[in-house]
Formats: sequence, C-alpha cells, structure tokens
Amino acid sequence: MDLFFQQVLNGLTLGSIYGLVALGLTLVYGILHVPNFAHGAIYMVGAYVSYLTMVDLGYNYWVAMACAAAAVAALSVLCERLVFNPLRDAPPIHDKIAAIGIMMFLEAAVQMQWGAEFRRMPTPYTDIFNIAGLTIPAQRVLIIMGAFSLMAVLHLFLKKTMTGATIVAMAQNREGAFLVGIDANRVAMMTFAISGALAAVGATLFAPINLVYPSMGHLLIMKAFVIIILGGMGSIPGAIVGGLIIGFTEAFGGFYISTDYKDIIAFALLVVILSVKPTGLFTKGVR
Amino acid sequence: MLKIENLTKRFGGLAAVSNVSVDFEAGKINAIIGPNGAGKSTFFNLVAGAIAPTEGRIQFQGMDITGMACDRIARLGIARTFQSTMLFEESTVLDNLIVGHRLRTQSRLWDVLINSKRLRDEEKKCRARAEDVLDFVGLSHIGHRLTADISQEEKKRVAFALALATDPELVLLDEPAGGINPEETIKLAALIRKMVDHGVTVCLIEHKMDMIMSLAHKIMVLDHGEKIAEGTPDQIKQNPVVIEAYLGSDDDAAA
Amino acid sequence: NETLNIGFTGPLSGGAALYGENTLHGLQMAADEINDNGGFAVGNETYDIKIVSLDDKYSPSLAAVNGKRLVQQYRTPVIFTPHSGGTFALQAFNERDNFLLMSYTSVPTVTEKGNKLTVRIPPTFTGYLKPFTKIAMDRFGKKLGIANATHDYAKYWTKTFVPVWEAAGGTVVADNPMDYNKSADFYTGVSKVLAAKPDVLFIGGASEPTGLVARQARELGFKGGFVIMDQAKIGEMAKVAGGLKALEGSVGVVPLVDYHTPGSDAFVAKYEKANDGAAPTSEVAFNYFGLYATVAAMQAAGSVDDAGKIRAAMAKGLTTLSAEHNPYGVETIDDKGGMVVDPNIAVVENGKIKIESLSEVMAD
Amino acid sequence: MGALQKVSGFIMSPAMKMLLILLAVLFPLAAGNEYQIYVMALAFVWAIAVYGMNIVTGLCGQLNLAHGAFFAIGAYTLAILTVDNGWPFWPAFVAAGAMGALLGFLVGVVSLRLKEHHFAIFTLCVGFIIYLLMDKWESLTHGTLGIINIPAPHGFGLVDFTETTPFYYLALVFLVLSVFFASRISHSLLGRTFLAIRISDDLAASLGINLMRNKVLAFVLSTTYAAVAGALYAGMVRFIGPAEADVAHTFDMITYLLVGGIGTLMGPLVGTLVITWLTQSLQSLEEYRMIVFGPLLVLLVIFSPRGVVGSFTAWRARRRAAAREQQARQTASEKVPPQAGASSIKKGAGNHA
Amino acid sequence: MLQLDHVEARYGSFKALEEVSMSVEQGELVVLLGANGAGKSTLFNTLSGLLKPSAGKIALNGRDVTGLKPSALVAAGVVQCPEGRKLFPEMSVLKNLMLGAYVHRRDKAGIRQTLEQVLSLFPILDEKKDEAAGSLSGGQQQMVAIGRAMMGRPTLLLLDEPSLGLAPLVVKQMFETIKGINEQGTTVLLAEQNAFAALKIAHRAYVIENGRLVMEGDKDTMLGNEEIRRAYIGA
Ligand SMILES: Nc1ncnc2c1ncn2[C@@H]1O[C@H](COP(=O)(O)OP(=O)(O)OP(=O)(O)O)[C@@H](O)[C@H]1O
Ligand SMILES: Nc1ncnc2c1ncn2[C@@H]1O[C@H](COP(=O)(O)OP(=O)(O)OP(=O)(O)O)[C@@H](O)[C@H]1O
Ligand SMILES: CC(C)C[C@H](N)C(=O)O
Ligand SMILES: [Mg+2]
Ligand SMILES: [Mg+2]
Repeated sequence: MDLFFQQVLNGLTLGSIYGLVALGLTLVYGILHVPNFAHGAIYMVGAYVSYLTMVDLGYNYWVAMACAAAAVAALSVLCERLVFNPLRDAPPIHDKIAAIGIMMFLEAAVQMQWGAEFRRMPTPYTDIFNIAGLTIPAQRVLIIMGAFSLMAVLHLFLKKTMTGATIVAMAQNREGAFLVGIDANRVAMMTFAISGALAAVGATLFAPINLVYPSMGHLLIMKAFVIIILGGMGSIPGAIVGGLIIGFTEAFGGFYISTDYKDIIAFALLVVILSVKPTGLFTKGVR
Repeated sequence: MLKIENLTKRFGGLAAVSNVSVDFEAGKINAIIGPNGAGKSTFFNLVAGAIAPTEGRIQFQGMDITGMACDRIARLGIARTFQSTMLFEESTVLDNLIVGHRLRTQSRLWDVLINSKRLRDEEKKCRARAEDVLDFVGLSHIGHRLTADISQEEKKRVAFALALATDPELVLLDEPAGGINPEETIKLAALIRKMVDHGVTVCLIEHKMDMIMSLAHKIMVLDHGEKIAEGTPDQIKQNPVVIEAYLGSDDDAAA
Repeated sequence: NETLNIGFTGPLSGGAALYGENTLHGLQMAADEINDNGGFAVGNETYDIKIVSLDDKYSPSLAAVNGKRLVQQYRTPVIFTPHSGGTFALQAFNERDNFLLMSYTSVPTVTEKGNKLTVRIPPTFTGYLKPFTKIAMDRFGKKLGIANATHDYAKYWTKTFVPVWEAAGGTVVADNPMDYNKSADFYTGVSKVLAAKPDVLFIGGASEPTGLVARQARELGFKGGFVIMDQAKIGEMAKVAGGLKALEGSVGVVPLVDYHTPGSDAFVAKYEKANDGAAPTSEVAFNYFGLYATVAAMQAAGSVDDAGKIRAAMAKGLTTLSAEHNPYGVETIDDKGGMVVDPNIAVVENGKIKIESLSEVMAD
Repeated sequence: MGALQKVSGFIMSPAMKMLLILLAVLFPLAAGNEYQIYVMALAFVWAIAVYGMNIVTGLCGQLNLAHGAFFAIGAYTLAILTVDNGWPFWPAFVAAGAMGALLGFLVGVVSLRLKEHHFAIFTLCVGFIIYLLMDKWESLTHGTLGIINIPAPHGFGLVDFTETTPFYYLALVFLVLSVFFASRISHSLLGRTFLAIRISDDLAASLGINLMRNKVLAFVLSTTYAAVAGALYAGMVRFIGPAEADVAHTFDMITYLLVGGIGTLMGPLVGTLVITWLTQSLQSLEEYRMIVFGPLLVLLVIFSPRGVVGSFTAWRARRRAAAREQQARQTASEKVPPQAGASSIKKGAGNHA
Repeated sequence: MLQLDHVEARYGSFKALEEVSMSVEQGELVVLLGANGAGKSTLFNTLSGLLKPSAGKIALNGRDVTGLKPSALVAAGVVQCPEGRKLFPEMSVLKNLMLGAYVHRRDKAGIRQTLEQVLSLFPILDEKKDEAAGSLSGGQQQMVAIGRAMMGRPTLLLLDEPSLGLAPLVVKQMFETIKGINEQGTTVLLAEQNAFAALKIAHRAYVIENGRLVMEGDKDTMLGNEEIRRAYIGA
C-alpha cells in the first residue's frame, strides 16, 4: 500500500510538471495556433537562467525563479515578434519548422555559452518527510503545490481578470476580440510571455530533483505535445488532466509493468485514446 | 428524383434541419431560401452525404442514399458547389477541372506506374471532359491561367464546371451568386438555365430574390431548420409566413 | 615542421555533446603538448599534430560521412571516435581506406569481429566483475537489484555481470534498467527495484544521472551498497548524490584523481592547472593517452601513414610511452586490438574513497 | 522571349532532365575525392525518402511525422533478414519495401481518421513508439546495440557495392526511378486526386473521391519510399541502431522538403542536396553550426515559404500565363472584332468586380 | 465627424471598394444601402480597422485614422457591431458585455452605468447574463452583439445588418433602440437589408454598388426615388 501511495506521489510530481509545461504550450496553441516545438528549449533556457542566478550569482531560489520567469518570458516574446508573428498567415508546417529552427539555435547557444555538461541545481528545501512509510522530499511537495497553485492562479487570471479575458476572447473569436478594442499584438505577446514564464517556473521547480543540460527539453516537449493532443488542443483543463494522466501512467506503468517500457505505455495510451476519440478528451463537439 | 422524408439533423441541442420532407423533380430548378442559419447549407450537406442525418430518409432516383458516404453519392450523380469556393489556387484552371472526372475512371496505382493504355485513355477522357465543361461555362479562354489570378465570378463558374465534370444528374449550388454583382448574376442565372436545358437537375440556395424568383420552378423556404413553405415563386412571394420570416413585407414598407 | 592531421568524429552537439567534447578535449590536450614540445620525429621528418574534428551527433551514418571526409580531404591516417555506432560504421571501410580506427568504447564486439585496423582504447570491464561482486556481496549481502541504464554499454555490462554475480551465489531480485538520458524522474524506477528489498544496487550510466539515481535510492530509504558500472565516476557522482556519504559502500572504478600513480598524478596536476582546478574525467585521460600511444606507435613503426604498420607497432610503442602520458598505466595491447590494464578498484568507506588493488581483493 | 525566359524554359524542359542525369553520371569523375561521392550517394538515399514524404505531405497534405520511423523499418527489415536470417541482399531489399508498405497500411488505416495537427502529432507518437520498440525489443532488433555487419548490395560478381562509386550509381538509379515514379504519380489522375484532397477533404469527397482509400494509398506509397530508402541506407552504412528512427530524422526530411519546395517535383532533391552540402560546409563551425543553421531555417521559412523550386515554378507559371494572355489578346484583336470571348478576358484582367 | 476620401480596399487582387468618398456628420444616422456583396461589410471592416484600405484616406474628427489598428479605432470611439456577431461563444453574456467595455476598463463606474443601460434596453439579457453566449438564440445573440458594441461607448457606431436573424417584432424594437441611441448623441452608420425600416429612422443614405458609392441623398429623396424603391425596398 505504501508503494501504491508512493507511486501516486510520483505520478503527481511528474503530472504537475508535465501539466505546467503543457499548459504553456496549449495556451499558445489555442490562441495563436502555433505548434511551438521550441517550447522544450524555452524550458531548458529557464532552467539555465535559474541555475545561473542561483549558483553563479548566489541569489535566493525564489529570486532565481522570478529572474528565470522574466528572462524566459522576454525570450518568448522575442520569438513571437521575430518569428511567429511574421508567419501568422503561413501554413502550419512552416511554423513547425521555424520552431525547430529556434530550438536548434537555443540549444546551440546555451551549449556554446555554458557547455554541455550536466549541472545540478541545489534546492534550499532538502528535507525529506517520512510519513507512514512514504518518502516525501520537500522539493517534491513544493513542485506539486507550486504547479497546482500556478494552475489555479492561471485559471483565476483567465476567468476573473479583464486582461485574462482578452486572452480567452482571442481564442474564441479573433475578429470579435479586435472589435472590442483588444490589441492582437499585445495579447499574442502576453500569451507567449505567460507560456514562457510557466515553462521557466516549471523548470526551476523541477531542476533540483533532476539535472540541467542543453538537451533536457527534448523528451519533455514530446510529452507535452502528447498531453495537449490528449486533452484537446487549446484546452486548459485538458492540459492539466492530460499531464496527470501521463504522469500517473508513467508512475504506475513504470512501477507495475516496467520502467523500461513506461514511455511506450504512455504513448500507446495516447494512440488508443485518439483512435477512440480523434479530437482528444476535452474538445467540445461543436465547430 | 430527390425525395426527402422527415429529414432531421441535430448538432448537440440545436436542430439545424428539423423534420423536412420535400420532393424535387427532375429537370427543374429547385430553390431553397431562408434566413441566415436556417439550415440551408446543412440541408445540402445532408443530401450530399457530407454529414449523416439524425433522422429521416433521402432517396435519389428511387434509391435510398441515407447515410451513404459522400463519394458514393457523388458517383451516383449528385454534385455540389460550396458556399465558399474551393479550388487549387496554384494550378491552372484546366488542371483544376481534370480531377472532376476522376470518379468516372478506373485507373489504379498500377496503371500509373506502368503508364498503361487505360490510364492514357482515361486521362485523355478527363481532359476532354474538362475542356467541355469549361467551354460550357464559357471560360475556354482562361483554361491556362492560374486559378489564383482569376476573378471571383470566374471562380464561381469554374466551381460550376468542376461540379459538371463529374457527370451529375443533380447539382447542388450553394449561394452561387454570393458576392457576384447584378450584371454577372444575370449571366450566371442564364448559365444555370442552360445547365437545366442540358438535362441536369439543379437545386440552389440563394439570397438574391430577383434571381430566385425568375429562375426557380419551385421554392422551399427554411426557417430555424423547419420547412415553413413550399411552392412556386408566386406562391412564395404571397405567403405571409415567408414574408414575415424572410422576405419582409411590402406592407411594412408602405406603412 | 610537417603537419599531420589526426581525425576525430564524435557527438559535439545534441544530447551526447558533453561526452564527445570530453573525448575531444583529451586529444586536443595531447596534441597541444606535443606541438609545444616541437612536434615529434618519425624518420627524418618532424611533425606537428592537427586534430581535425567533425561533429556526427552520435549518428553512425554521419560518422561514416565524416570518416570519408577525414581520410580523403584531410588525409588522416588515424581517426578517433568515441562511440560504438560510429566505430561499426567506420569499420565498413577502414581496412579498405587504410586508416587506423582508435575507438573509445568498451563494447567488446568492436574488436572481436576481427577488424585489423581497430584499436579499442579503454579496457573491457570484465576484469571488474569478480572483485566488484566479492566486495559488495561480502559487505551487504547476496540480493542484487539492477537499476542501471539502458544504452548499449550498460546492456553489455548487465549481460556479463549477472552470471558472475550468480556464480558467486547471489540472486537477482529485481531487474529494472532505466533510460538515464531520457527519464524525467527516477523515483518510480528506483522504488520498483527497492520494493524487492535488494542488498546491493547495480547502477550506472553517465556519472551525473547515476549520482541522481543513487541519491534517490537513499531518499527512498535504501541502506545497502552500490555496484557502479565503470562508465560512472564516483567523484562526479558524489557531486550530484550529495557527497560521498550518500555513496557509502559503493564499489566502482577509481577516479583518476585518486589513482595516485606517478602517471596519474602528473596528468591530473597538468589538467587541473589548465582547467581552473577541475578534475579530469576518464574520457579526457584515455583519449589523451590514446593520442600519445598513436604517436609512439608511429615512431615505433617509422611511418605516419601506414595504418597497418602503426597498428602492428602499437604494442612496441606502448613500452616506450612515458608514465605521465599514460595516466591509467596501460600495459599492453592484445592481439585483437584491445588495450590491457590492471584495474584498480575504489570502495567508499566511511565517506572516503579507498583504493584496493585487484590482486589484493581476489587474494583475500 | 527574353533570355531569362529562355533559361527558365530550358530548366523545365526534358533536355534539362537529361542534362541533370548526365551531370549526375559524370559527377564521380569530377568529384575531388571519394568523400564527395559518398556524401552525394547518402544524399540521394535520403532524397528518395523525402520523395515519399512529398507524396503524402506535399501532394496529399497530410503531415506524417512517423516518416523517419518507416525509414528505420526499411533499414531494420533488411538488416534483420540478412544478418539474422541469412537472406541474400536483394530479396531482403524487396521484403523491406513490402514491410514498409504493410506497416504503412496498418498505421495509415488507424491514423488517417485524424485530421491536421491531430494526425501530425499522432504520427509523431507512432514514430516514437516504433523507435522505442526498436530500442527495447532486443530479441528482434538487437536493442540499443544495433545491427552490425549488414551486407552491401549484392553485385552478382559484376560490381562491388562496398565501393563508394558503384554504390553511388546504384543510389542514382534508385533515385532516378523514384523521381520517375513520383513524376508519374503527380502528373497522373492519381496525383490530381491527392491534390484535390489536399485542397479540401470536403471538396474531394464531393467529387466522388474516396478519401480514406486515397489517403491510405498516398501514405502507403510514402512509407514504401521511406522503407526502400532505409534499406539502401542500411546497405550503405552497414550498421544501424535505433537512432535511425529518431524524430530528428523526420524533421530533417521536412526541412529538406520545405527548403526544396513542398509539392514540387524537383523540390525534394534540390532541398536534400542544398541542406546536405550546406551542413557539410558548416562543419567547420563544429558544435556551433546550429547557431547559424537554426536562424537560417527560420529566415528561409519566413522569406521563401515555397522553397527553391516552388518559388521558381510559381514565378514561371505566372509569366507563362501572362505571356499566353498577351498572345490571346493579340490574336483576338487581330482576327475578331472584340466580341464575347475577348471582351470578357479583358474584363477579367482589368476589373475583377 | 467621419470623412472618407477615395478609399479603396482589396481582397488579394480583387477590389471590393473603389473610390469611396463620403462623410458623416456628428449626430447623424446614416444608412448604407446595397445588395449582397456590394461591399457594405467591407466598408465597415475598413472603418473599424479590420481591413487596411489599399488607397485613400479616412479622417475622424479631422484626425487621419487611415490604417490604424482596430484597437486604436475602438479607443478613438469607432465601434462596430459586425455581421455574424462574432461573440465569444463560451463566455457568459455578462463577460461578453464587459469585454465590450475593454477600452474603458479602468472606468469601473462608467462601465456599470453603461451596463445598466444595455440591460434595461434588452431585459432578456439580464435574465441570461450568466449563460454562455453561444447557447442563446440567434436573436438574443444579436442583442448581445449590439449591447457589446454599446458598452464601448462609441461616438461612431457601425451597425452591420443588425436585424439579421431577428424576429420581426424584435426588429421593430431594435430600430427604435437604434433611433434612441442616435438621439442620445451617438453617430450611427447602419447597413441594412431591411431598407425601408432603416430609412425611416435615418437622416441620410448612401447607395453602394459593386464597391462604389453610386447615390446619396436624404431620407425623403431616397424614399421617393423609384429606382431605390424597386431595387432595395421591393416594388
Ligand atoms: N457542424 C456543425 N456543428 C454545429 N452546428 C452547426 C454545424 N453546421 C451548422 N451548424 C449550425 O446549424 C445552423 C444552420 O447552419 P447552415 O449553415 O445550414 O445555415 P444556412 O441556412 O446555410 O445559412 P447561410 O444562409 O448563412 O449560409 C446554424 O445555426 C449553424 O450554426
Ligand atoms: N475575405 C474575403 N475574401 C475575398 N473576397 C471577399 C471577402 N469578403 C468579402 N469578399 C468579397 O467582397 C465583396 C463585398 O463583400 P461584402 O461582404 O463587403 O458585401 P456586403 O455588401 O456586406 O454583402 P452582404 O449584404 O451579403 O453582407 C463580395 O464580392 C465578396 O465576395
Ligand atoms: C566507459 C566508457 C568507455 C563507455 C563508453 N561510454 C561507450 O561508448 O561504450
Ligand atoms: Mg449556408
Ligand atoms: Mg455584409
């Protein structure tokens, strides 16, 4: 039973991070219809910025997180301005290739600047709680709480604030949004900024239990895509639930079936779900 | 020729077409009118097999085609145009049309790989058919132009030609004169008449009343998915229900 | 001086870039030293070395393309590559194109298939298996949990290690390798292995993720020992795992800095001086040695471009190699082209690395 | 006729095709060294796979992100049959193509129910599953170790395909065949059928085209191309591992396609050659070349969305149309007084309203 | 207040507006008559910035606003209630209305006041204010669209076929509402198929054909013109 709950905890940890990253991806996808393959690299840059502010400059963890969020948000906005905005009328395949170009660039740039070695980011929260046979490192609690509160904040932001509403409005009817005076460029930039900041925060939360290196975003972005397809592109609850589904699949599949095969299990799950429901779990039937 | 019984289509809670029964005769021009969102295009989609009805039956030339796949229905002889014209913009007009006759050909991959006689014959046939229909719609002179470069009205005609290239018995035209100016509209009406003269049955959706009233043999009026009237243009013009729902009344104007 | 081009093809971008860079670094270091000392003489000619490095992203076909390019465009008589895939791809034509393949991989098949112009730079790991088994089993018990990586090298290790462990009376209670490069988190995999209550965990892949696995095993309450596959270096692991304490009871290869032979000390000192005190990895050291061994073989063969002769003279060359250029103390090369070394073993005891020599362990 | 037009006319002519083939045949003689021949041969092999992708993505409009995996399936089929089962090269080669077709059919039937991005990401996942299977299914694929000592194509005692130049010619033959079939397909009724599907599923279906059957056909064609290319690749590099199925290869191929011109006949070849040689010439930048290459890709996609060949053909088609129009107008004004035909042309050209 | 000078708009190579010159005075209610596809919506979209004119000038209160972004034009007081409504279907009615006041988002009191006005104008919306806009009937959605435009507190209101899909009774009401809005000082430019009803509340009208303005006149001239009656009002 302990082991079962241990896997629940693992699933939650993974699911939180996946969800957070997928959320940024789905936000951009739902509103701007940009399949941003560079999102994994953006996440990676987030991890590096935190690492540098924390380890090299000696700032506090939370300051590092804020710096990473700000820097990566700016980077995302830059990508939007320089690449995706000029491509907004191009066929989607062009966006994909451009995003891959960005990804290559970011990885190479990071490697050039900081080398390819694995780095380990320390965390100030090193306690490990042992409750009823369950091992719960503080950082993991932080990840889960951080991710879920961020999701909640994002949800409230989108639902309750005027600025958030402009993002949703844009997703639901672009021209309608223009007509009430919403500035499309502003919303596009804001969306990219939020998406980048989410990735950076996700990276900062996750990095302490993992390693930081230039290609760290590769598999994550694959999974994030799986998640947003699974949850329905552009759907926020879809991204969260999708993240949890994949997280739990990996934890339970990895534990009860085989760790070596856990990725196959996750991807096969997607194939099965989409074979049954081709538009994902959370897309509405209309349109 | 086309017999519809109790046709209903629901999208979630919305009945886009609800319990419509109607008969369209061969060799005639049948019009469908109604306010925006009345379910006209949906009705076409149902007949053409693009979507499956929730309830009801569709019979074409005595054969039950309810729920049949789109491409089979096309092979049975129902062709259509779309409300927004779709063509391959990067190739020439003639190249666009050649594929229209594809459904009357048999060539398979194998024929293509060995460039069989059958394929060559059929390609010739398709090209000939494309030239025919292009001539029919009066556009022979622009066959070589890029589709992206021709005018809106010409595109509509090309779309007609594409539908005709399938050798249809019945053609469904969704707002063929949408976005076409009055002068051209008259020419387009003449073209539609010519199609009927050549033995094709036409069914069209249109908001341009002058055109409809002068062209149609029979009009069906839809509103909120329901058939609210059916009859000759004169009957429809007088029908108070239609006037209220769609046409607007002269009395209103006089009052 | 004449310039002699020496080729390198390895991953310099992508996921394996670090590994590739380290190996290249070793070559470059040796080349710079040789050049700074005025080159090396073969016959009447003195040569400077130029390392021509090409990126292959760990792809065999790109390695083959690079190999062709190196041989034909840069006329390199010797090509170094740090991966088995690249080695296999290059072996398709190295005999025909007459270049010596210096392969930095421990996968035994690269030399077993009888390629006449291949040298395997690192020793195979087989020498470690028995002492590792003995040390770990004596101290912690007979139940082994496998949680190492899934790449080719790790698989070889597992395949050869398990029979040895079982022959010594041990059992394998859990077999759950994990993809060290792709996994986001090892908690699931590690807890699965720990659920079988092993006494000893067999781990290993690249050093840092291995350290992470060890750390998470400790977090999850594992108290036993680790058998560490030789690819991972205890020193580097410790940085990630949370100090040597976390690795208490580990048995693995000796970090070069702890070797303390004259050769290794000289090399480590040199490296640390040039790199702000950073410790050299075995990738650097072996490839550094590899280039010196090549040069020595060239001198012994009296030729810089006849690959066959150079290969034949490799054993003779090794005898002339000075200790400071041979940090691991490689003694000779076997018939098939594998370097032979008597390995030392590192055991972590009371938070310190303790060196045991192979012969001592087995003598007990 | 301007000189420019003459040149562009020549580029499209059959004579040009002969010239290209001649150049390709002479290339090994002109090449400075074997390495260039080797790179060229490898590029040809990739180009064959890219031609496959062009059928399903360029013509039929379905972005298949499992393409690299099918390439690997071809390579593995050949390797497993020859190395583990002792088949001779050529039967195994045929089997590899057939395996590509068979698996393509199975995957196509399931995945083509999805549309657009869903299809793309679905195939991305299928590709990843295929990769993982190659990595994990050790008893069949040798797992991460890969398969070594794959035989080179059998030369029947006449030629030795382990040599670079003969292999180059072999690849060239397959490439020419591939282009030939691709051209047959794209210019035939079948190609037009695919094209209609690319414009719109609805339009195609309303023209009586069976969507599923044709999409699956396009998909199977493309996977067959990929598998054949993969098998050739295995016979050339003679070692394969799971990395062959990495999505990176798929993205590479999309890049080739986009750079050359998606949906065009010569685009796949041009794109593959351009990028291959560009990458080779950027090698001197070593690990930093992506810093140049990434932005280059972005700029290309933004400023030349149709690719090299696409931009050229679009430009030429427009010129030709204009020329013919002028001709038509001239003859019309010469012969007949501006009547029905001619006047409506004018109207069309001058005032679209 | 609004001045158009030889405005031209294109969709690709197709000229949907040509040489359109017109003016609307402060406080006027001007009707734009024209057949389907004549270019009414195109003109409206050009005025509200969704479409950039390819030639010509547009001035608002003497200020050149040619080619401004929609958001800038909304801020300048030009608000369009578009053809096809363009609501945010999954948001509540209230949210839709509130977003209409996006440019005034800092003026909370002002928003509340306008909202009250709108809700008293369309009481049914008050009842439905928490429902998703997409779930409303066509007519109700049209009310939301008009209400949303009013929330922007326009000085120039562009109404593109507001009666579309509305039941006759509602149409009558709506025309009265428009008249009321206009009488309170908002300048209105109105495109309508329901020409007679529109003309009755208008001051002036323009007729557009194939993207060109072909006629202009005040209400009575227009109503009296035989051709107009036949073409747009019905014989
Ligand atoms: N796929 C669909 N899913 C949900 N609702 C739909 C779908 N297609 C159409 N509808 C709805 O069905 C109703 C009828 O639509 P339809 O397109 O048939 O109208 P129409 O009569 O052709 O209108 P118009 O004259 O504007 O073209 C509309 O309310 C529309 O929103
Ligand atoms: N997005 C577009 N792309 C190309 N052509 C368009 C587009 N929108 C409109 N048109 C064309 O521009 C012309 C004017 O259209 P517009 O919508 O302005 O007419 P309208 O007067 O508003 O008609 P309606 O009464 O039907 O609303 C039409 O010929 C139409 O086909
Ligand atoms: C220990 C190392 C020599 C192993 C190396 N990583 C390889 O490719 O096999
Ligand atoms: Mg319609
Ligand atoms: Mg309009």
